Amino acid sequence: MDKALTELLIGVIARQLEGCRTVAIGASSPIPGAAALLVRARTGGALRVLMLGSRKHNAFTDGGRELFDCAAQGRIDAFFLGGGQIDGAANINLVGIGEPPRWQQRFPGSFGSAYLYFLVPKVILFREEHTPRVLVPQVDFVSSPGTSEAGIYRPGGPQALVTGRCVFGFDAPRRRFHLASVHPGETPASIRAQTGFDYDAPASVPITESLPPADLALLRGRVAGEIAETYPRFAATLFGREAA
Amino acid sequence: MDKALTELLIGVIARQLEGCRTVAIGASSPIPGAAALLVRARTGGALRVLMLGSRKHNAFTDGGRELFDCAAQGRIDAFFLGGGQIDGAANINLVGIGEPPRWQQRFPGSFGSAYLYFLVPKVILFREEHTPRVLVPQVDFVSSPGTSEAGIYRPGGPQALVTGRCVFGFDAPRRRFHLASVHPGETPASIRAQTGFDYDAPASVPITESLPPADLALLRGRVAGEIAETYPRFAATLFGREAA
Amino acid sequence: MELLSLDKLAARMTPGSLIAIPADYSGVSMAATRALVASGVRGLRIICVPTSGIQADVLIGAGCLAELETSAVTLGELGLAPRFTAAAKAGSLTIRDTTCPAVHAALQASEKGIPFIPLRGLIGTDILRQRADWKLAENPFADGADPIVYLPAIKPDVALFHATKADRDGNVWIGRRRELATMAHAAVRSLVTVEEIVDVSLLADETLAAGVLPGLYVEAVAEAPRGAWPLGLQDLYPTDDAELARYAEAARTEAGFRAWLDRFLDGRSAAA
Amino acid sequence: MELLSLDKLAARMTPGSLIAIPADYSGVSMAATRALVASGVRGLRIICVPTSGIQADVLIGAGCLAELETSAVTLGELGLAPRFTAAAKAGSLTIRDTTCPAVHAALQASEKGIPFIPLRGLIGTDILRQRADWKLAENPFADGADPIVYLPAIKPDVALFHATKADRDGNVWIGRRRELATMAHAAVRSLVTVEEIVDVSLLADETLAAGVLPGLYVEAVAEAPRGAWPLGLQDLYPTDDAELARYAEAARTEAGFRAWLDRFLDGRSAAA
Repeated sequence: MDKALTELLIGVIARQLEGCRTVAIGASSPIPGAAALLVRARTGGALRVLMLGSRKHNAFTDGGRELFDCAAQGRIDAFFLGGGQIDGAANINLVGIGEPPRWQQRFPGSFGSAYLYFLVPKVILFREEHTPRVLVPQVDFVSSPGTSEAGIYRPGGPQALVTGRCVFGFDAPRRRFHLASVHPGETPASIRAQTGFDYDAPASVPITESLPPADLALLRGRVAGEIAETYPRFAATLFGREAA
Repeated sequence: MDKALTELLIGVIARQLEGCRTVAIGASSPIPGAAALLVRARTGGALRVLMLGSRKHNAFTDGGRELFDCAAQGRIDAFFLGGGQIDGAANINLVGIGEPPRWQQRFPGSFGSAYLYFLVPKVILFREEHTPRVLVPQVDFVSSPGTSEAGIYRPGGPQALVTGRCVFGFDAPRRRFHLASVHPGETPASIRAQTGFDYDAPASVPITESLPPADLALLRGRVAGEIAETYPRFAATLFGREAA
Repeated sequence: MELLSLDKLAARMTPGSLIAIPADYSGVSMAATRALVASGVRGLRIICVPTSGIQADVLIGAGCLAELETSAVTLGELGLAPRFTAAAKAGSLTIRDTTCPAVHAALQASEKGIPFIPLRGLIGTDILRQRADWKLAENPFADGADPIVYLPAIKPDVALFHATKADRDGNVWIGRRRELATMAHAAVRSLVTVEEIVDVSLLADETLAAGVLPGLYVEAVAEAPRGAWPLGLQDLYPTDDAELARYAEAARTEAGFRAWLDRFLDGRSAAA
Repeated sequence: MELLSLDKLAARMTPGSLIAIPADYSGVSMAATRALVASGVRGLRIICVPTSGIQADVLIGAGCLAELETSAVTLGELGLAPRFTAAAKAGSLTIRDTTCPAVHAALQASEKGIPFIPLRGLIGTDILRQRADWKLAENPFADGADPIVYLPAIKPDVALFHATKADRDGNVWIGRRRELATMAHAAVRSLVTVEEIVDVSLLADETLAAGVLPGLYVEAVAEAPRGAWPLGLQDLYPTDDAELARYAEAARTEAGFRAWLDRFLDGRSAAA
């Protein structure tokens, strides 16, 4: 794990969560989890964090359906999705390549993506691997579409795509990403080379901002201890911290 | 409360529950409750009793819907319904007489009758008052119909109507009651005079059998103590018993 | 979560608000009922989950309600609910009759964010006949004809109930009374009165957590010791049968009801 | 409730049985999984509620399954589930892809005895395209066009899971893991393994009762200490990460899987 990059990504995601009241974090999502806990710490608890797998930050008591019901009730402002493939229209593929019954390549499955992508207002796509293999012109299987036709009930959708190289914003009416910032060490050209789909790019693309020193201190201090409860190995590797 | 009659009714209802595996008892139903607990005691627990309002005999943990869901799952063999009016086709009225918004007479409401009557295989109608006012030719408002047309999903329906004067069986294909037995002190003629609907009656109508002495002892002993947990006043009045 | 006085909590319910209230056995906020009556609010709409007793009867008698949807209103062994019965005869209240599982199912539809839910039973009842908002449809998965009723979701503005305790995060212990969770999930916001506010998190212990409604759903809590009285609350205190009997007797007349209500507004028993 | 040996409990699942199993975090009966594999049963159908990990992977690798419906099979941080992935490429197993809330909703439909339930989302996904059993319909309560998907109820023959304790009446403590209750309500019968059988009723205490699945739904229980191993169970024991890593490595090949399975059938770790 690249510590600087990981902290950068946590900072990027934290910024995406600004203004949210409630964010839900799925399983196996330490970076979004850390980002959410950072915003929570920074706002004095104004952001409510519902983190699956956590004991301390999981308020759910109605079983596995509650996250989904909660999203349908409009109580979840932000959620994170990934994808074995992500295309330029923000379609995501978590299922596989090829067709059943003989998949060429098989991913774990859709999880709740075919639902939450429609219902959570700010879905942040997060996939650290940024290669033409992952960011493809068109996904082979649509686990969930980036946009829907008019008349389809869809209060939710993609807000941004965060990768290990850059941040894309999403322009829903145009069904296209635009390059919002490149991480230190990358350039607009290097992003273009590693991205399989077409996207818009302004003439001048800013460098992704790092966390301000105060936030970084908060992350490495209090938040590192909090995230260790759910992701002990992540916290130990990144911050050398045990659960607070 | 007429102690002899109450014990007789408990005995009648207990016989109706023979062969059942699970019976549910709604609120404010001490006589069906006592009958169910009697059968449970007599069968060494082979009858499962789900008694609303009880702590000891209420296994539900999924809130108010569980009784209804359980019935829909086919797990409840028998249930009891009453009615402000009951007619000769076993239609029941728990809502009122007249039409809204100005009811001539208003009863509490349908409770779960518009559902459970369709889904529980053996519904035993129980109304102690047996007068032409209650047992009418046709109910003014159908809270729930006694039978349904072919093609309507209806695994359940009425098995019998037990009153303070007699027991009627129900003949679903003919949509009619038949007089099964008259309680001591009544005659086929006295029943006919007090019943507002038409029904079949055999040439010879037996007298309703009382509980055998062993069952009566069980009722006055162990079951009296058990029913007192949920219906203390009933148990005190009838058996002079406090909760076991 | 906001910690409010009873009056401020009651003030969150305004004319037109659709308020879900639980059945007598489930945690009825008579304390909030008193505050509502005292506030003089009119035009509330009530959905009983799935029945009510003295709570609905008092709100009807006090003139707070424009509309009531219920499977029943009854004082149980004490007989008919007098103010409900009088209003039903006078036509002074819009009463929408329903049936218990239909209330539960329609709240679950809101809980799941679906526009409707199918339900068995109901066909051939006059309840269905009177419900223009319910639809008789065909089961689209059946081979042949299989009529079934579709119920639109019920989305209360407020779930209002009383519980034993809440913590500082608004987590409320409801135990086995899971219809309170369904009500709260379905409603836009929950207003809860409790016997006491505790300082430790109710989610800290897994045994306790299993019976908790998360604060996520709870907008405000008011402390109200013996807040279900004259009804009972779980294992804490039983129903005050004598007071209920006094109510049943008094409320048979408008004047008797007013006299009982005056005492109730003072927090006093009619026997005092 | 019957108290059975693990073998006898496993014998209740026969070719064609549709078995609901919970996700890794919820109480997975690896003890019953071992007994199923040992029994040599074939042709089982599995519905994952809503995902699975090593349990489904082992059952697939051992050849017990004819069909699998799931939202995902994964070893989490350890990566792809190797036997699932191999079977998906070989086409040796019927895999029906679904999505988490669709599993929960379709089980709730069975729980409520309704033939289907509508659900939002799904439209425009290839998951929907591949599900001939799901119907794209119109919301009958909308003013204009409002397409929505109808999911048929899922009625498992068996709900199979592991929990901390059961009592002599078959009441099982599940705590916050209420998807286990939904599974059990939806299924014809529940087969449960537990760490221990206790002699006092789990319904006797209201605090405990709030987290109980009533024995009403439970056909049989088998005692199986550490029955979730190598997965963890609630607060009792954590997941054995090292053993899972050994599995993830071994199961990359058919031979490696067989070697791991032999040890597992003996109740031994692959490290032993």
